[in-house]
Amino acid sequence: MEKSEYLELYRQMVVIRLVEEQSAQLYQQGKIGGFLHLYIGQEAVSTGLISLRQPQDRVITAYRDHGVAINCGISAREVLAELMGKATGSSKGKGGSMHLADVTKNFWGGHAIVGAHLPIAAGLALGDQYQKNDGITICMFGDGATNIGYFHEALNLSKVWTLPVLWVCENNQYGMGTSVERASAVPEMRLKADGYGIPNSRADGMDIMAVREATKEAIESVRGGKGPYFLEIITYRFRGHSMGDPERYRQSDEVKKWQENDPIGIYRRYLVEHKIIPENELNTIDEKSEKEVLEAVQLAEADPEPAADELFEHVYVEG
Amino acid sequence: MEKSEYLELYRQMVVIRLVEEQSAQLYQQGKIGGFLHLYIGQEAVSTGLISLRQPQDRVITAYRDHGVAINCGISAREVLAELMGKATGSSKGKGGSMHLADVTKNFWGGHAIVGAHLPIAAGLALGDQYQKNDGITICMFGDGATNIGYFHEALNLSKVWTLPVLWVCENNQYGMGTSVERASAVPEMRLKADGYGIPNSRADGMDIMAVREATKEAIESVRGGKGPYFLEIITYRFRGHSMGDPERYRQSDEVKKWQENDPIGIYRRYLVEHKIIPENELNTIDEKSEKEVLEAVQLAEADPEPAADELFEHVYVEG
Amino acid sequence: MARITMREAISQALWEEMERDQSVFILGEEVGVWGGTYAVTKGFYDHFGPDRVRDTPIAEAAIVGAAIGAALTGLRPVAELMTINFAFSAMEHIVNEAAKLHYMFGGQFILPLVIRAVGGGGRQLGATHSQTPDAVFAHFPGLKVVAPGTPEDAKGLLKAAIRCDDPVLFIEHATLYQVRADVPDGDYTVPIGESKIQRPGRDVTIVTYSKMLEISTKAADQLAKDGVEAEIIDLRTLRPLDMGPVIQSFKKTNRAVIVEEGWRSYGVGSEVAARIYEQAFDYIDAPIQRVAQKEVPLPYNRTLEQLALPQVEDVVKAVKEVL
Amino acid sequence: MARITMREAISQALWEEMERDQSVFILGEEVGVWGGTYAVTKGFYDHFGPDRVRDTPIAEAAIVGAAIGAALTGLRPVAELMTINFAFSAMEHIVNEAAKLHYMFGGQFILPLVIRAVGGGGRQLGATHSQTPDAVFAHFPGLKVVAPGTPEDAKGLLKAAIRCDDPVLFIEHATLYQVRADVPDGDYTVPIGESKIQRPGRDVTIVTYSKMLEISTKAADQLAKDGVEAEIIDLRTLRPLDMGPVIQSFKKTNRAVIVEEGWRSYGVGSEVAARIYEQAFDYIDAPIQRVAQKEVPLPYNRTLEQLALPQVEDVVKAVKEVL
Ligand SMILES: Cc1ncc(C[n+]2csc(CCOP(=O)(O)OP(=O)(O)O)c2C)c(N)n1
Ligand SMILES: Cc1ncc(C[n+]2csc(CCOP(=O)(O)OP(=O)(O)O)c2C)c(N)n1
Ligand SMILES: [Mg+2]
Ligand SMILES: [Mg+2]
Repeated sequence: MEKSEYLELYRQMVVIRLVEEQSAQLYQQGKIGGFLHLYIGQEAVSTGLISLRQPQDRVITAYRDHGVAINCGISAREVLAELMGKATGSSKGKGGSMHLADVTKNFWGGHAIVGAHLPIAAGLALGDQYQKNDGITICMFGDGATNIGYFHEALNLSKVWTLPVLWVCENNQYGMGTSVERASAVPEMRLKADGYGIPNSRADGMDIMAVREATKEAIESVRGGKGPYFLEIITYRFRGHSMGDPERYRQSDEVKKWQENDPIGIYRRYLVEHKIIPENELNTIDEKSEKEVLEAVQLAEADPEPAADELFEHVYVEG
Repeated sequence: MEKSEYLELYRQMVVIRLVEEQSAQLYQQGKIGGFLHLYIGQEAVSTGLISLRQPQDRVITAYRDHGVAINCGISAREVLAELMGKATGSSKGKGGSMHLADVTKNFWGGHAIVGAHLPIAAGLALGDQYQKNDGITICMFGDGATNIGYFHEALNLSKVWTLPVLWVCENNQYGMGTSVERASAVPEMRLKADGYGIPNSRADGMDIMAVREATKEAIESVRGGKGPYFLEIITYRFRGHSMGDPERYRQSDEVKKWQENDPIGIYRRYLVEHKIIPENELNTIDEKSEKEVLEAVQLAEADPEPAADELFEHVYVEG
Repeated sequence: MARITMREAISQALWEEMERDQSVFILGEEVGVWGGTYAVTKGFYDHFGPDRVRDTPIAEAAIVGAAIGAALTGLRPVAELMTINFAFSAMEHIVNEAAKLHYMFGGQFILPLVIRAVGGGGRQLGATHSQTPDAVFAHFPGLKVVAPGTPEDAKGLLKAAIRCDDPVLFIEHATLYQVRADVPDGDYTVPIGESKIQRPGRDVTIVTYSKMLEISTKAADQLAKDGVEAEIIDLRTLRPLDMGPVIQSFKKTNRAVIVEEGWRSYGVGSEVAARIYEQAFDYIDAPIQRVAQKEVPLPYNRTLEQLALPQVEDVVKAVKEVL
Repeated sequence: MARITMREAISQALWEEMERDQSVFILGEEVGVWGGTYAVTKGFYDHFGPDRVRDTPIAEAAIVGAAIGAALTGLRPVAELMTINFAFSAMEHIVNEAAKLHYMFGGQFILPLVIRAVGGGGRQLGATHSQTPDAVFAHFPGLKVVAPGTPEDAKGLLKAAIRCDDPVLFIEHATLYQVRADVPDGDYTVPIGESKIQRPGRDVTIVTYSKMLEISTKAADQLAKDGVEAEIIDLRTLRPLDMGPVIQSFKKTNRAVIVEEGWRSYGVGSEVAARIYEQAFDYIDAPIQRVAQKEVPLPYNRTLEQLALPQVEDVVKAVKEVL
């Protein structure tokens, strides 16, 4: 990997972290409404995963989508603008935090109903298969999503039709306040893939290098025409499920323990220890990114609200 | 097993076969409406299975329910009356062929939406667990039903809550015209149970003795408090999916091959060869059963239709 | 002009659109090898092959969900739900995904999707298999809901639906497949969102659609014998709902009866009645009558089932009420 | 009399019924350890334990399906759907199973089931999470649909629902939980299927329910300043729908405005309007007005969202239309 690539991965993780911290503040200030699900702690997952996708590969995820959006190339400003419901947001302020998307960047959203986007992901893959495109679909979802019927119907169909889809389960240990063992029949999500005869593997989501290694193999399998592949990535969300989560369901020292494995810190140490990038260059990135994100916040805040007649736009294409 | 028990199993299979043949005729005569799904070829499955349930055990199945109903103790006359929409039918003529039930016999129906009764079965088992009854719930469904989301949600929940439910998949090779390999990610339905960590086994559904053996083990596991168990029983429907099935999806010699393994014939030979019951006694049962079923047809045909004001009965219990 | 059945009309529309446009394909339960549970796609599998006529597992959410995804990639899927009763098993994807995605993401992509589903009662299929929940789906903005009552409209509306860039729920009726009528030759479409006068008359306006068009026509024939000329408006599309011809007719007759097969409460008739009162208040001579299904889960027994469903006599009686 | 919030009223009803009857238990997502996403069941898990306050996987069909099964064994489950938007993921089990089983099997068992679900918009949750699809569920015979607008009614109706032997969908509103009002002391129930005059008046009848009761009351306050006395009828139950008080009021005022939060087409207002015209035709002085949500998927942006939702001014304007 080129040095520039290493740097870019670091930069993206830092930007995601900063955008999420800014979002939390804007939410407290009442400038962001609705539900806000932060990606803090999980940055290495989507950053590592999406760094390996080709432009023709489609990405689709759940409502915890800010990081994914940034990895897919949506600017911090567009993300923040959408969170604040501005006309310049990636969904024109109509979707909000849970519904970021930019199909020109092959990012298909941002979906708020747990598991409902999995059948849609199967359809995206079907579309590419039908049109003989060599793109694959990368579909991300949480551990909790593996318990709903949509997951089952989508995985079964993907195997029966040998669809080019990579199922990526971000196992952050909890679905809201319910731990995996209280909601799932099996402790490892990848075991569910065995029930469909779908090849699968598991990776440490706090170590971006491990994520990339597992992803490489997974993508090769799917692009090689072997049909679906299931990748479980172990991670942890450092913040509550969404803003205002009382967090009665976990102990603060459990959170602390995980925070010691901060994916950004781990990657930073890796880069320095392996002499890939000197500390000061990383510091420069930190500073530049901070400046950049604060600018994005200001610009997004100054951006215009959608016009009133936007209310009736896009209900239908025709008529 | 007592000789009388052997005889009773034989009698039930013969009665089911006769009732189904009569139903087919009544359907052709226009005396039965709607959809009619015959159980011919699968008699050994429910007969063997249900012969081992205790009175406190609940049984629930799909729309292919005539055989199950008879095994649960509903008389041929009540079954036929329901098929003809008579007031004397087990559901007062309101349910029809797909909705037979008699809860006084712990038979909870007869459900027409594929897979939708699995979560309900989990609930029946939950009810017994909650009330500390030692009854278990036996839930039967087809191979095709294993592909719908309800199956997934029910199996996962049953494992997470260690519910006393026996999942019985009647794999008759087809869901309507779609063969197992064209609809299911895995060739053996029992493999899906592995995805939930649910113990499972597989039995030959044309051999009632094999069905009973597998069932014994399965029921012991569930009643023993070990939670759900998944039993796959391989069988075949000799007739179309329902009346009027063009059967373009299978070759007649495939059907012939299976018909040579007629579950009644196999059991008959078994009883004779093992000198458990002499041929002539079996012939007597055949004759008696035929007389009995023909009588049931006549009685059911003569039975009254529900009164017009029944239309508004039972929409609600109150008000 | 060719005289064909509703089944043939729908089958022809699908066939011709698939011949015309490679991006059109069919997916659903038993649409392929079986040829369609109602034989609508008979012969398609052999002609178009397994890639374009796709048998699916029994998984309604996946059928509609996969169709949505495929539509997002630029294809024009026609998803078949074996019956509309199974649409409840795909409810999330029909009303919460298909109906909302275009709007919710700021119109950055289109969703050219058709969901075919056959509904209706009268065949003793019991409560879970005999519903006409059309109003339920028509309640959701973002979805278009079409329910033709004649072979000509069925063919033209289905072609329009397949060419439409919005998601369309196309509702057929199981007891109409055998109905025969003239259909224009060659390629034509019938615009979505336009009601139509199916039978002119001056004395009373009967507003209906789908199967009830047949019932209403029979009622009109009976009424004609008594010299009553009923004008029948076929809604054809439930969303967007075109009240134009209804109001025009009502301003002439000042009397209306709305006939639907589904349940009365929160049904189609209530919406149409409410709009007539709103848009033609000064023209009302008598309270508008609604003919609908009795409010019970449809029973299996034939006599009871027919008691619950709207009959020709019910329509005649309702018309006499408003005269 | 105690002055408590809607949240407390609902919480008390659940608590008291669980204390009273061992067969009552709760299941749903985050009802236990979390204490309920809207804190309605806070403290229940510690007091009643994990068997009676059951956290479930994210599997709405299994939640409602399991509740149905448990009810068949003689228990009285209260299933909580985190929001009514997720009821679409349990649609089959709500409208096709719970609503039909008692009838379809000839009444041989009862189904004492309560499904609690919170609905409504106004919190910028976006199109998939902000719906008020009450009319959709009220369309199905066999199901009872309740949607209280005051703490007193919420507590009494929920207790009635839990004691009722029929399946009841109990719809709460997320922006009403903080509303405070007096509630009778001790044990009481409010009968399901009875509308109620919440505010007497002589000039115009406003028919509404749930959140819109609050909006309508504010509108009535404004109108009072102009000397217009609006009578507000709270439907409270959508099925069975009690038109008694509505018709009585209308025969007095001869004018009506129906206010609902959901979409106008095929909504609650259309049914109520149609019935008023049918039952009080000779008393109508002006076309009945319907105030409802604009027919768009609810947008995230706050300004647009508020534009789409019925506002006090909309009600005032509608009333002035009919006067
Ligand atoms: C069908 C459905 N049910 C419930 C919810 C409410 N809900 C939103 S997120 C969530 C938890 C999902 O957990 P998981 O899949 O592990 O994703 P994570 O939040 O951990 O990233 C729930 C229950 C929903 N949005 N959709
Ligand atoms: C949700 C749903 N989708 C489709 C149908 C139509 N349908 C009825 S039976 C059936 C096939 C079921 O096959 P299987 O589960 O193997 O049972 P079998 O008929 O073989 O006994 C289908 C697709 C239905 N009843 N419910
Ligand atoms: Mg999680
Ligand atoms: Mg089968």
